[in-house]
Amino acid sequence: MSELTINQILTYTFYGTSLLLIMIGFYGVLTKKNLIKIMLSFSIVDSGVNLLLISIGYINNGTAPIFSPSIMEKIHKGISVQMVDPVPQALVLTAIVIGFGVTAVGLALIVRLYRHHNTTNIDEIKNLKW
Amino acid sequence: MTTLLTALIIIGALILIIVSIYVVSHKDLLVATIASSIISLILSAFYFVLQAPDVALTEAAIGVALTTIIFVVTIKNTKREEE
Amino acid sequence: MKLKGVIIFILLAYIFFILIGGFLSVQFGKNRMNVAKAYIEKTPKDLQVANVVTAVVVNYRGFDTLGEVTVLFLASTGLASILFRRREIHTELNPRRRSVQASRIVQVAGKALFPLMILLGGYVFIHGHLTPGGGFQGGVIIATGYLFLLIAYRKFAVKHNTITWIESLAGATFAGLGIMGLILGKDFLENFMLTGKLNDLLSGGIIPLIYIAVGFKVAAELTGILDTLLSISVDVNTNSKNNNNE
Amino acid sequence: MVSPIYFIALPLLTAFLLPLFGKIHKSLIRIIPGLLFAYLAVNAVVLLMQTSVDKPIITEIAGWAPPLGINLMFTPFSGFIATVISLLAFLVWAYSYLFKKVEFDNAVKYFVLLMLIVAGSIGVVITGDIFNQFVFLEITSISAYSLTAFYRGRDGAEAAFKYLIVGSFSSVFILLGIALIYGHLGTLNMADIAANIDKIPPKLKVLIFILLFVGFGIEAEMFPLNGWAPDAYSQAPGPIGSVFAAMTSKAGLYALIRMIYTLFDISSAYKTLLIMGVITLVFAETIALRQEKIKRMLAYSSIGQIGLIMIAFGLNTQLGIFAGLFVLFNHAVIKSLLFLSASFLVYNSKVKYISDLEGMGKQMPLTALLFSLGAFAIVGLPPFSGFWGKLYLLMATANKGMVVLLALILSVSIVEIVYYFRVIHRLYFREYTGKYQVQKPRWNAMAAMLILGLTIIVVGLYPDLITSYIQQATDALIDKQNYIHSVLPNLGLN
Repeated sequence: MSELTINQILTYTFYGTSLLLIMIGFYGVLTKKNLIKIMLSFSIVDSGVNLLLISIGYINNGTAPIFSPSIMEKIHKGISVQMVDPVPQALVLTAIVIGFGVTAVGLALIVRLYRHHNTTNIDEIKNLKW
Repeated sequence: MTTLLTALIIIGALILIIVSIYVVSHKDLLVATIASSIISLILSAFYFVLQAPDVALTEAAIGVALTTIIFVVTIKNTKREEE
Repeated sequence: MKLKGVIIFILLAYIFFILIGGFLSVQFGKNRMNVAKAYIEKTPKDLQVANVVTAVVVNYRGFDTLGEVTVLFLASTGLASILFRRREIHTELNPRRRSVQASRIVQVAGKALFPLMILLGGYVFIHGHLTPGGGFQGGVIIATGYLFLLIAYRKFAVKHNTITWIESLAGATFAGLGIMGLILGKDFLENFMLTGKLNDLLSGGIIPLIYIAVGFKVAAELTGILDTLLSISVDVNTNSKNNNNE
Repeated sequence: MVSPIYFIALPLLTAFLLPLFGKIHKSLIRIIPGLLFAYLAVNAVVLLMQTSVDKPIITEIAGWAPPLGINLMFTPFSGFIATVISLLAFLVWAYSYLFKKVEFDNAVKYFVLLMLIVAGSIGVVITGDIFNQFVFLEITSISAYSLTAFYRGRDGAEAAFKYLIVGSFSSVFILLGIALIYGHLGTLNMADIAANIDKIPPKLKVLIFILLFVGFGIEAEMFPLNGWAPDAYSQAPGPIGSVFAAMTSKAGLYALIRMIYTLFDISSAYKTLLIMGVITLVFAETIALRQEKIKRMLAYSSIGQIGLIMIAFGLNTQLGIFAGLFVLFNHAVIKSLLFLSASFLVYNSKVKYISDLEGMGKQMPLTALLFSLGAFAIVGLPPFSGFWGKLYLLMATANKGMVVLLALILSVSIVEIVYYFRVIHRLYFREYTGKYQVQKPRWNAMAAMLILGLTIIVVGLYPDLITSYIQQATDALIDKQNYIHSVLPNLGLN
């Protein structure tokens, strides 16, 4: 297969998969009644967003953005080295940690709600009006 | 990327989508949680292919291990079945 | 209820097609680096850091990382404030945890793996500026090591005093190194030390120092979160009785 | 020793070290945050006096010039909002200094969360980098979740969980928008984005705009994305209600306004903001009329005020922005006073119905007086500061020739008068039932409320005290080119 078609396929695979993950997650969040299931769905959404960001940063035939000794050797020999975009990777590192923080707080809230109402079903926890 | 790698990526993507649908639809929360750690595992491989080893390491450590553990602990303290 | 699911499905499919139309305009695999090009050029020259991602995370966008560490700190503080009311509960051992004994295999494996995990974690965050990985990854690995002990030995309890000290001091080191730059007449978080030589362990100025502080903080924070979560039952049971007031 | 960086660096440093200070002496936990907030307030006021429209204060971080490094922007506009936030933060601290309901160990967490929510809100306002803004928005929201669930005796966990779900949606939308922007422009600096926004195809620009508008709109409590707000306001500890009204919603609003005025140049964006503002206003005020619980009523009234601010900024005229900033200032000050005094009026009632404060006017004369002062001010009666905000807003709508809108704002004001006066009627003209014990505010809480009340009266009598700052802020927001050029002075060269 030529380079161009492969690129086309990869475009659809990566963008399509990550957006599908986001939509599947959203579907779970909006239709599921179980609180833990809702948090699980959100973690799928987060994964989708992260994959999307990383795919945006990829550059064809790029190497990881690390000037390791072997790469420095290549540079000294005059071979040009193309590195992938490091910024989305830094952003995703931040996003993963933030996602973990939110998940932890959400799960703690679920435990407290369960002790209070003895259920994890969102329909049975309705002391407050929406 | 080579043709072989592309084929592997497509297979991985398919598994990813199937597993995520399974996670959203399965009634047993513990099983769903374990399945969701598979998502992180495949994603971590994807990050490696996309030349992001730092992110791959983070996803493997946080997504596969820690997130799964806090979910399991929460399920242990609440109900396992979704009704 | 079925109807609601169908409507949501159609709505999400619509959003999906709009979004994928938007993202297809961002060509996959094309080199369109703008700011990033400067990062890749400057990092080995000006900062002597081999891992560009580390340079971006700790230096160029170090402010984000300070925020990120704060998010973890918030998560552990928030978790404790959501789950606990009184302080004594921390030290009290959870009866449910005590009653179940882990098998001998888990105990031996835990004991054997724990030092290895600590070593691995330490290695990862000390070499954060040279190899993939860094403070976050190393911190998570160390926290996982503690998790083994927490699971294997029911009587094992993390000393909360120690955790508080580590997380406070490590966080203060991060912010303090930043303010140090201001005191020395430079910018916040600007490097004020010798940068050394590329690919040496002692290179990159304050970047490895900050990443080590991040590593300690993340490890302490996550261990605290895990310990809090693993010992919930006591507190919430005693408190839930007088909670139903409405 | 003043710099915008201290708004972020010092609260974070103090928050990290606060548990250790507690080990030295317990009272340090309450005193040190106060010192910090006092310093932040001084810092903000001094900086606001230094900054001017043509020379905003720009702080580079880590020694890299803006498109490379993150920068902080203290313009008269962002500075004005940051100053309002930091002054109110000090008052909120003073109010909760001797908080009886918070014991020692919880006091550490309470003050840590308070410091971080303040630092996060100010961070959203003064940062010049869009991803950094997202990080600060997350800091603000995570502390808000924890603070909402702070009391265990209430349904705080439920409110916090709703807030968390909605907040997670907002962060996903913002991240998707940022991903699209980065994919096209390769930069995250706001000035850089604003300068190059035309490189994005128009259709895509609209998509990014919608994503960010929804994301920030959730944080700004825009209808219909504000279902979480009344629950969070009513379940959080008393002073946190005023934190939500005066700080977190302002941070979301700022992000929305900065995006519309600086990042994008879509002409229909202003109209969208205007229409959403009208819907938010009408919806919130009608629902407020039907509320039976005092804090929910105040929360809906707060959302209505945010609708007013959105209308003012949606007019896209100089007078409109001026009016919007005046209303924003009023809303922050007056709503804080209302929340703080109301939480003492219904202190011992669990459910906090409006009927629970019957006859409290005679039991707690000063607190009730302050509450009525706030109520008079917020509906826009003449001698108070609320009057000027509404007057400027009406002038701005009249200037644009929108007579229908003018009539609408006037009639909504009447609705406001109805439900606030209903409360005041109960306060003064009903007999005290004795069902709930009276909880007199301590001196520190009283002082905080008196300062707020005094501000309302003084600004009402001498509005010129703040109009020059608001005028500068207005000019700074309109002058987009100046914003870009002061961040990126070499833009023309490459």
